[in-house]
Amino acid sequence: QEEYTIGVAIPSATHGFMGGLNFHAREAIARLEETYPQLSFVLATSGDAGKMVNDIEDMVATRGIDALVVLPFESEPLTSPVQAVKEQGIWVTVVDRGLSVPGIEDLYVAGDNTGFGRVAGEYFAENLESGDNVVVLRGIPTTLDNERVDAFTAAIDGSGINVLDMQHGNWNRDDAFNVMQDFLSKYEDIDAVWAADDDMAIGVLEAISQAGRDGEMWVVGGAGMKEIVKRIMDGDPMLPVNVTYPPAQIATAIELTALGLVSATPVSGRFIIGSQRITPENAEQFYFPDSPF
Amino acid sequence: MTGAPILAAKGVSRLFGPNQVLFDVDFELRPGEVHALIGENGAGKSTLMKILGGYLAPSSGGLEVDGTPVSFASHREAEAAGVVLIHQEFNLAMPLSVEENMFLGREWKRGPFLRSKDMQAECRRLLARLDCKVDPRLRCRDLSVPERQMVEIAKALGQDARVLIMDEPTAVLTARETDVLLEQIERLRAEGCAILYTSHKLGEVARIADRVTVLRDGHRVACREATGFTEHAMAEAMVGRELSNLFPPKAVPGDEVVLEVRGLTVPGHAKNASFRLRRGEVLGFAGLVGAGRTELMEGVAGFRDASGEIDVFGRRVKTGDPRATREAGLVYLTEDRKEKGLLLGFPLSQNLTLLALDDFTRGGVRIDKKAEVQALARAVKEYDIAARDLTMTAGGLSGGNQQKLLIAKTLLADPGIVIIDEPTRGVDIGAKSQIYAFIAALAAAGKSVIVVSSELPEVIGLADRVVVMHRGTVAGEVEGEAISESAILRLAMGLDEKEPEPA
Amino acid sequence: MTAAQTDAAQTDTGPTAAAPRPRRRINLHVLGPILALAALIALGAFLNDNFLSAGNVQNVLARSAFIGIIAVGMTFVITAGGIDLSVGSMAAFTAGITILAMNAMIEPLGVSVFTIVLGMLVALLTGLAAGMVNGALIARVRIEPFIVTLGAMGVYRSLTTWLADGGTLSLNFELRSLYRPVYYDGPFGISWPILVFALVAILGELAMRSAPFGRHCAAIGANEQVARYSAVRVDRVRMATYALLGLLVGVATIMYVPRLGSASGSTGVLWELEAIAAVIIGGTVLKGGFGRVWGAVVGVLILSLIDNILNLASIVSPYLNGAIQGVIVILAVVLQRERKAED
Amino acid sequence: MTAAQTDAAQTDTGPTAAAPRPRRRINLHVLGPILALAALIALGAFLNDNFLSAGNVQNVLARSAFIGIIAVGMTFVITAGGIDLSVGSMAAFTAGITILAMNAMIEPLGVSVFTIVLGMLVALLTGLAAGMVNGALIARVRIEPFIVTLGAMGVYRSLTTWLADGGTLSLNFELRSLYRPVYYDGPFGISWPILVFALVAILGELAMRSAPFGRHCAAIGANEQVARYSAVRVDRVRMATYALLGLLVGVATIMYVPRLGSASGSTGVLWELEAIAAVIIGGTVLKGGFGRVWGAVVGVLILSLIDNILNLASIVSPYLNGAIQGVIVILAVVLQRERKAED
Ligand SMILES: Nc1ncnc2c1ncn2[C@@H]1O[C@H](COP(=O)(O)OP(=O)(O)OP(=O)(O)O)[C@@H](O)[C@H]1O
Ligand SMILES: Nc1ncnc2c1ncn2[C@@H]1O[C@H](COP(=O)(O)OP(=O)(O)OP(=O)(O)O)[C@@H](O)[C@H]1O
Ligand SMILES: [Mg+2]
Ligand SMILES: [Mg+2]
Repeated sequence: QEEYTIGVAIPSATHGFMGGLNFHAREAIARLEETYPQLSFVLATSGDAGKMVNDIEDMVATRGIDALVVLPFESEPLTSPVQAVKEQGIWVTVVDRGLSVPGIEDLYVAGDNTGFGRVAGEYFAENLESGDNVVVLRGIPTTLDNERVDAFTAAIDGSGINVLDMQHGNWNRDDAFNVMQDFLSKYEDIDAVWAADDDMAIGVLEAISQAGRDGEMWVVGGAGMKEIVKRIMDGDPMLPVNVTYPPAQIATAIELTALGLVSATPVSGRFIIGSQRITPENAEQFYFPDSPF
Repeated sequence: MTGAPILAAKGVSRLFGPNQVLFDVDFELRPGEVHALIGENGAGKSTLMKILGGYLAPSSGGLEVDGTPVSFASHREAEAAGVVLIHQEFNLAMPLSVEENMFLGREWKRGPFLRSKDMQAECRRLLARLDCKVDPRLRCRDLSVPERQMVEIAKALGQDARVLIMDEPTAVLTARETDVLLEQIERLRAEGCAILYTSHKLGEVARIADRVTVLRDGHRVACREATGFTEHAMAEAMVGRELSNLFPPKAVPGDEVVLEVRGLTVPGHAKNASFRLRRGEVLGFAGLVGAGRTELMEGVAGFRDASGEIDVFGRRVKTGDPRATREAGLVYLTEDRKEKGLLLGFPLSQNLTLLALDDFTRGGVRIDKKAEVQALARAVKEYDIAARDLTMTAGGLSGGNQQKLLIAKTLLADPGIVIIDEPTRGVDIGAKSQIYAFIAALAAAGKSVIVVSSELPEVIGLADRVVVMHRGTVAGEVEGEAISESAILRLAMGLDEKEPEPA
Repeated sequence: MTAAQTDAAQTDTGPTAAAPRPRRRINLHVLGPILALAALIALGAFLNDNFLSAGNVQNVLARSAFIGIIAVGMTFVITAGGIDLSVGSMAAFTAGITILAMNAMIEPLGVSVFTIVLGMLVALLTGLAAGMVNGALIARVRIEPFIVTLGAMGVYRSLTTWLADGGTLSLNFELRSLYRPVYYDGPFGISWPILVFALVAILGELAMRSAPFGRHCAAIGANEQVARYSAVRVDRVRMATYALLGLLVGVATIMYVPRLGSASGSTGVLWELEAIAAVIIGGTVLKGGFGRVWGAVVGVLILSLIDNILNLASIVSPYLNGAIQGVIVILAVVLQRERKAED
Repeated sequence: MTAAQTDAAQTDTGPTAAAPRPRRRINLHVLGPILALAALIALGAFLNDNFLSAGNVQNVLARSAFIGIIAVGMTFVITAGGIDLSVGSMAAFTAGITILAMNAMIEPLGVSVFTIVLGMLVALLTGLAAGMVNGALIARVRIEPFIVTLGAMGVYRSLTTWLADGGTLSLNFELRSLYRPVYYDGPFGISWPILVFALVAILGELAMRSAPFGRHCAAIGANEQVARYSAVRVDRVRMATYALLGLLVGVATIMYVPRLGSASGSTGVLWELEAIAAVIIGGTVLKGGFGRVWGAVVGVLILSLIDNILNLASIVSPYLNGAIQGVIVILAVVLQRERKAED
């Protein structure tokens, strides 16, 4: 039986979503190593694009990987290095953030950033009146944050909803808490908040409750953190819905890649996992109490 | 010996903040003369020298070089005019090597690169002239205080100066090195170099100077030919009053042994040293530079790793623990004022109380600042520290006054045993006799004092008993009437070796 | 010149005669940070009416408390010639351990004030222990503080991530409701973090100015040799600065945990830089030898206010916030720049 | 006690025997970083057969080049008693400007080597200018270097984000293909970054050891007053250290851009810490006065190797990588810890 090594390169767990992603990656690896003794894995987590390229180089040079599963830290800088990997005949699976040159990867598994912003925006457009005020907490300035915000803005376009302010909460609870505190000082009238990420939503909720303005506005986060999903299940009026952006996509990608190596199943292609709206009705199916996210 | 002055000051005054330290001073220096500048601590000698050397600007008045008025914008211009100053306080970058320091800012280059070999050779040559065998590659930090002074002098000698200004170059030197230096000065004089020189060792001044200028409180009070100017007359001119006997009568020590050191070895510096100190005794420690007296005493006081036995007031003290040693009642006054003695950037009061801070602490947490200020006021009076402004920093004091502050600081801890390393380094003759009086008074009050000094007269004049060290070992001891310069020197040079030195 | 000379002539009576007349000029060094703070407050009030509202002031002060408390400790470390890069990750680690400990104590002790008090104790002890490890490596093993604390920063940060399994450690929900008032409430309508911060700052200022500890720190930072020769227990004092800082990180954590009830690998990121920046903005000398606790407090407030003002006044692209922050930080220090060396 | 005395007896001949004996012991200070590096190499070779393969060695060396080149410049800054926290964001900014400039030059000049050479010039000039701004603020306006460069760090980082409009600045794809060999290829099968790094390191070592510049830096770091009195042009030299560092950031950027072909707000994050850590691991004194360029090179290699080894032996949870790194960094410095002050 032939032995294979699969390299997995993902960003390190710097915020909730990436924590979840790390968790699912390690779960999947453990599961697959159990099932397929001929498979071994190299998992590298990196804090920036340069480090990720280093990690990939190391995997190729010293571990002789047969397949690479990569969630590019950023698309642009990873494009050439991944292309170089591909040119050495190594299977490439790209997750979540596409490379800037199409057609390099054998398999593409991704969430849908545009959808993520659009689904949220549609909910705002449906549930707010013209003239209502919203504030937005953005993530770390990145291309994908831009995509989400652009899609959100496009979705509420024409609805007459007023975006009072947008600031970066950096997908971080503490930063979001501070920014929301200041929004609350600054604006008398806020009807809804788009927090774009559940870590930030936690900070936002806390700031709202501190200001005693719980009844005035609702909050939409994103990515389906378990605590938030639980509160949606429980019908919390401040958290009417959420939008999925499943960290488990990495598990799907790793599994498909493994399958492609050990069996003859053709697995190449594109798998886009659309963003869905989580509502109190369907929340049950998005609730994973064991995940760290 | 006549001829136009090569460098002159005309009506120079200088203020520091509101304090005027020089008043309308005229001064001139002729080629081929050694001109001595003497005065009490804080009289303004260093200040005048810094003005002549371009390091300070006069507040009013001006300088002339070869009869033409100049104003040095910086010492760089002064150096370009051939005026070189050796500072009273060391002007060496301690982490740098001797060679790097000597050529700092005027390195020899070949293309873009340094000629290290040549510079080292030159360095050795300059040091050899001073009979100093320091390896140019050593870092200045690793040199002893006298060695550093030699490096400073060598650095200045290497600059081909027309005017060489030396601010107390011999304060940290022993007699032998002083001789070497004075020879060099004579050589330079013969070459036509003008030399301005200060020292509190008036014997030296009488020996070498052609002319003497006396400063008192910033005023020039005398300027005359040196011939016929006796040491005694100089001292009187400086102090402005009659000087009594320099050394006070010696006290009679008791019998109780308060400090007993047995077989103390300070690795690399002193080996197997044993001595004892009695209550009320002044014990002298003599030896040539590098004999290891300082290191031995630092070992006794706990500042260096040492092995051996130290009993302070009958109690065994752990070696290498300065705090425990101090609590047992022994304090050490360092010879290295700038690096180990004072925090130059700190106010006088904080320097004064640092060692005895516990005594100024109420309830274990609050420093009684009023008491500190009072203590400072007392110390300034008692030790005659010339500080015009009690809130100034220690760095603003003149060298001799820093030394007095250091003594005040050490004695404030009210120790039973004091080890004083070079007690009168840079101190004027009036203050010297004061310090000697303190030492005698301490002994009379039942305290015990060890005086480590490179000035033999000092050791002889103060001590009841003198331990002489030679190359890290105790070479012998002389006591009472037997104490004499020649006896000490014989031991110090290893001529009376008790045991043959191992190869 | 004549005026000066007359003046000098008066002091002519003798070098020692003059009484201890304190020569105090208006000192920009001292006023610098306060002026900067005042300017920022004026700017904030000008830009937004709510800036001086009780709510906003409380918010800013309370959120300054964490870094403020840490900055007070950092002042001693820096004054004694050290540095500590690990405080941010140490805070994350301490918060993680505290949360785990509290959650574990629910089983035997129930959701009670007692659990919370024990949890606080855990926070203090963890912080203290972490600080002492840093201190021991620096003062006893004599490793460069920059390296020790850089290493510790990596260690604590990744231990926290590992404890949280890459995610977030959350305090039990009921316990959190009980604990919450420690961040949000307090006596006389002033929240606890503000009070604790004020207390720590006052004690710190006293310790720096009027206690032997502060004096010893400054002496060590100015010249370690001199301090040693003045019978200061250099190693012990140095060790104590790091231990104190660790303890204060524990105190900060006690206030931090009830705020959001969680800790993760990204808790406290860059707190070390903010704390060090605050200390230096406040006039403490980075190379040691001089420290000013109140300056650090002002520094922290300046940094918090910059953020607050940028949020309250949406003047520019949020992308440029960092640039504006940077410029203001530099400006805040311009006033107290080093005097010309010739002085 | 007896043992100690025996020991002492043996050194009997020691302390005094030889006269001008240069007191040089086998110096762990000097060997420390090299020993640590050797240990890491041995560990790597033991863990993985491919570790010493040409490919891996090339990879590690080439990627060390960016921080390595910067660390050489940082050595001078730190030796002269300064610090620069802005290098990482300065690299991001320089890369951004370079990419924008190159893209803009395609229109008039086409996808040609000329465009690339001009782009390189832009990188060098941008780096130099940024370094000179830092230097001017520090040496002429006399603001604390920590604050200046912390401020600059914020400014450059957010300017880069702003230039990239929150996203990524990308080099034109064709231009990138042309430029790519500058990172990946080179003469004799050695890639350019390695050669440039080696050249910079050698020149740096020469400048530190054998040119007046290095001595002047050390003198300024040791005692600014002394340096000033010794006719060293303190301000000019200090300024030059920052300008040199800026220029070297430019050089590093020239190698960096062809590697990733893009720049964003997160480019070069934490490079400053890595560069400073490398410098200090290499034995340079953080407070200034003593610098060792080759030490910084060894330090950079140590840091790169730690990453490399962690990748090639997946021993532990990746969450703990940071902890292992931290511990190794501390260990690498233990050998060259400060001597007991008594020494
Ligand atoms: N930088 C300064 N700031 C304030 N006062 C100063 C400064 N430098 C010197 N002084 C004061 O000027 C006076 C003269 O000092 P100077 O150093 O010239 O004395 P000196 O004659 O060299 O004394 P010594 O023999 O002790 O070296 C002293 O009172 C001293 O306190
Ligand atoms: N024979 C020797 N050869 C080389 N170096 C020596 C020798 N003896 C001592 N030294 C070194 O010379 C330095 C001189 O020490 P130091 O001058 O402080 O001793 P000392 O007896 O206290 O002299 P002084 O108090 O006059 O300066 C020490 O660092 C010591 O290690
Ligand atoms: Mg003087
Ligand atoms: Mg001595």
